Amino acid sequence: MLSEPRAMAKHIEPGMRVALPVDYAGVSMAMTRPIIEHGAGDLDLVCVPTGGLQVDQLVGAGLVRTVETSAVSLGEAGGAPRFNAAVKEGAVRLKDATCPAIHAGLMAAQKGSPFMPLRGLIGTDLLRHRDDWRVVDNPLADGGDPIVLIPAIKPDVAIFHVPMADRFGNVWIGRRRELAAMAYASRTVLVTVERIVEENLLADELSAAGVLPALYVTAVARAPQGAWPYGLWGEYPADGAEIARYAKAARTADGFSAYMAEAQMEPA
Amino acid sequence: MLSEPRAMAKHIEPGMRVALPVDYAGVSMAMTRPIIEHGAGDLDLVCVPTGGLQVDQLVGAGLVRTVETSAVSLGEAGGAPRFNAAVKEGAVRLKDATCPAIHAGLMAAQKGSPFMPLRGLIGTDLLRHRDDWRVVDNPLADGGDPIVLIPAIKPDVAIFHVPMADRFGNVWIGRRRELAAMAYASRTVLVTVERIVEENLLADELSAAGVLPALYVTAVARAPQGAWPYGLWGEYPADGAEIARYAKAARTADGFSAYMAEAQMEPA
Amino acid sequence: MAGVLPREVLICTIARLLDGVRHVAVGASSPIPAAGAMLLRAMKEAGGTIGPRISILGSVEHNFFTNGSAELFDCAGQGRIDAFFLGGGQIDGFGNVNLVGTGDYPRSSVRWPGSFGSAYLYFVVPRVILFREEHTPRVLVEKVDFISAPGVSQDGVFRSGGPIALLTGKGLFRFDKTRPGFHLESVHPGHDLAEIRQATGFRFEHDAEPRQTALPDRATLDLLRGRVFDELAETYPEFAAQMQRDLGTVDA
Amino acid sequence: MAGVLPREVLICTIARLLDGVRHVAVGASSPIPAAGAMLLRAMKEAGGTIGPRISILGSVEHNFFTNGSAELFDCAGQGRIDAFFLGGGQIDGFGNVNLVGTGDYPRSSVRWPGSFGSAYLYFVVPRVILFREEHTPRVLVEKVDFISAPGVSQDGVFRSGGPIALLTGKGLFRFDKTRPGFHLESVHPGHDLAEIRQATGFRFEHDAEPRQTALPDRATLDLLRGRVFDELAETYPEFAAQMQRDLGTVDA
Repeated sequence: MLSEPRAMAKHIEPGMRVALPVDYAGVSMAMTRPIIEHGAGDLDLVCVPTGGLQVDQLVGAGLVRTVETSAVSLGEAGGAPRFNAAVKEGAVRLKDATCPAIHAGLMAAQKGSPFMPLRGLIGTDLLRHRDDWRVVDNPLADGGDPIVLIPAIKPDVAIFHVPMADRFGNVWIGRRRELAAMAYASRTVLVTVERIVEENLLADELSAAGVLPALYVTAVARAPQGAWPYGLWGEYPADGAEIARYAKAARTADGFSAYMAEAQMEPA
Repeated sequence: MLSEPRAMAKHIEPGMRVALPVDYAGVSMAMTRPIIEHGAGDLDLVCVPTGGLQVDQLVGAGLVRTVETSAVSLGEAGGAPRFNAAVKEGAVRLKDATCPAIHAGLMAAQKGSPFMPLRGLIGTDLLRHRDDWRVVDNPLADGGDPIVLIPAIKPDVAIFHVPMADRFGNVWIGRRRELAAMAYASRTVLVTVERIVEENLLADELSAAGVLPALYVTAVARAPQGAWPYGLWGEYPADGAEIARYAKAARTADGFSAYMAEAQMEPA
Repeated sequence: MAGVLPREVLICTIARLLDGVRHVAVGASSPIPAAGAMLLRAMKEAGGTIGPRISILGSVEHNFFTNGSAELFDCAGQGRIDAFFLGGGQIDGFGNVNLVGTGDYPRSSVRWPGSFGSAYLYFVVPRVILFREEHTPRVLVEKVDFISAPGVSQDGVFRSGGPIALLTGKGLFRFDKTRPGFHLESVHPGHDLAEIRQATGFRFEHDAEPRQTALPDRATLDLLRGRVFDELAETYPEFAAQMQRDLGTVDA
Repeated sequence: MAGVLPREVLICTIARLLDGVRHVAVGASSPIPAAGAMLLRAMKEAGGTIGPRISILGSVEHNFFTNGSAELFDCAGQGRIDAFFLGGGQIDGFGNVNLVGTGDYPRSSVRWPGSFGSAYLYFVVPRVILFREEHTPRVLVEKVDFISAPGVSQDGVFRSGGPIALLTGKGLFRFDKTRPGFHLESVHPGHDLAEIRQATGFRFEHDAEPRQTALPDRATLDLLRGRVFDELAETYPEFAAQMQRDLGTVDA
């Protein structure tokens, strides 16, 4: 089960649906370049529930067919330049969503259900552009009461980064339970970690409470500072200057290519 | 927010819907006698997802109107005597369920949704006797594909026991996340704990991972050995002899009354 | 065969029925199914391959779940549980299971605990093994009084799982969902067809001369009585101790 | 009033709009709404009562959630969040909010990040405060190009929440969902009705002579510049530092 990022990237095949976490939950930036090197394209990204740097770089590298998301941005560093350019050019297909709709779709997959109902959404242009979402009258009401059904989201692959895993493949996700939701819903789960610990994380109730069990994990690779330039909760803060440097460089396709070609793949 | 069991029992009013956890998740046996002394009846119990000693004692005390559950038993000690007698006499109304249906109903409440879909169930006599469950054709399928919709379960009160809480009302539930599900779904949440700790359980990522935040907690009371004679995960095992002693005593209504009247309310 | 306990035959039969599964879930008070799963794992590992993952509900040692009691059902719904065991106060010839009680529901004359997760798991776990040591007309009935979980479903009902076999203290039946019904596959040592007919309340298919349930070979028995009983003792100490006592009474 | 910064007026106005809430959620990069919530809490506590619980998304200090990024929405769906803030690239006179982009969707000429949770929270949080400092015809438009979240819903659509006010750098509007539309409630110091008319792309109701937005009294200002700025500095250090610098330029 122990692997390394380049080997893990080989799990990704063209046309796969790939789930990626929100910027503060634990983005495996360490996987970004290996995925790009591996080169499998036509990916359908699912941002859980929003995307940033990693999504922008995969789009910039031309690997992305659709983006299902509630938002894509670089936070304080502004809009996501390659994503926004691709939107303007029509180079990626958008499946604009709202955060709880993404969560609902994953929850449906987690539960083995074909859909989950979700309040809200009615009257939005999000709903108008989503032919996979369905409005029905609540069958448990006396009539009327329209409600939206979100179909199950079943990613082929989920990829994220967390502080630690044990030798048995148990992964410590702490309170970032959207990572568990992604894993439950996905067929293949690739995790990078700051460190591998010797003890079984399930053996102690305190650590077990924050564990995604090995049962759901396909492969784990050690990647110190693996979320950089994003931060990792409880470990290190985001490197705002580096994200801003990327944002500036990636305003043009050439600038993006130059940035990505830099040898430096680790924090300074 | 810090209270004690008798004061907490006063939150329970006649006719309320009360959620109680499965025997191994953390049953607040320390609340059982205070609830019986308090005497609010016509309770609609929701077992999450099965019940045992506490349910049997509340039924035996005549406080229970309906029991929604996937099972009631005393485990190794056999059937639940007062519950089974009440069933035979028709003294409690049954809402027989299956474990994931209880979880689905709570999840619907957690999500603010009117229902959750659930596979299975079709062709069972459980479904035949549940007029609150509804079969619809899956609106996302091309036709046919019947599926059951479970309405939201919104308990008035949830009651459980865990190892610890902090002074701010944050409650440590570890990996027993059905306790969180109960709390999310319920209006009032009453928790007994082995101990109150000084440090803020949310301040450390390791302990925070297993915390039900104070946001969802109405009151906390210290009750050492509060699950006894049930065990508490990570703390102490069940007292099988005591459960067997109860099972034997409660075969008759008189035996039950004699048992409950015993002064001893703590483990020997 | 002298020297093999009836429960050892059951355990070895379960190991055979589980062959090929990746993940098997076992109920909290099910030592024989757990032993079968552990035996399969030990056999696979002795053969140099990977054995099944075993989740024992309610056990701390074998609890691989961290998302509360809903996780087993989620896990099954995701297709991550290949095999599960169901007992039943009544089991009928159509594979229907009754875990609720006898007589007129809801005022059952005999009330059993309840359906637990059966009404869901029976639909979504590919290999459900019906297991009940007691083999009497009281348990194996023509028609259950209450359907906790149906053996088969109508066309068009989502169903990725269901019963594959019924194992009792007397024999092993295979379930044929196309008929639907049971076929007596083998008779355990010390029992015979006539006895099974008398003890079974439903009609079943059988060969003219049903074969005897296969007995474990020496290597299997050694694994069982060694590693597996040791593992079993961690979770089911009383059962393991009883088995050791029973072994003392036979020519093992 | 000399000595009160425009952003202090905004913060104090937000505190007033939040009066009575038990739990307010604030976005990750929303220092002014967060300051308003913190000010209300400080005022309540100074008055001997309990202030609102404040959840700041993405903050570690003010993160009371332990169930991942879905918990905010669950919590709102449970009715446990009384107030929330929404910005918007465009906001129109019907309270519709556009967080997606301008021009023909999906090939937006200007693309903003996206709708985030607005398409849900706007429906279920009772007091949504629309907050955008920029008050221009570019932002406050007659009709949004894309409805991320609608200001009002048709009868029969489940809706327990929605907009109550729109606060900008120039003034405060109340939302009347029965018309539906905005009513200019007050004008911030240094601005006037004519300016607001010119800067607003949608029609709105107003009194002939709108009153000026209420200014904080000395006690409130002391709380704000003391305890609240200290609290704010933990989560929004740059914003708090900027406020301190700005304060140095006025007669405070």
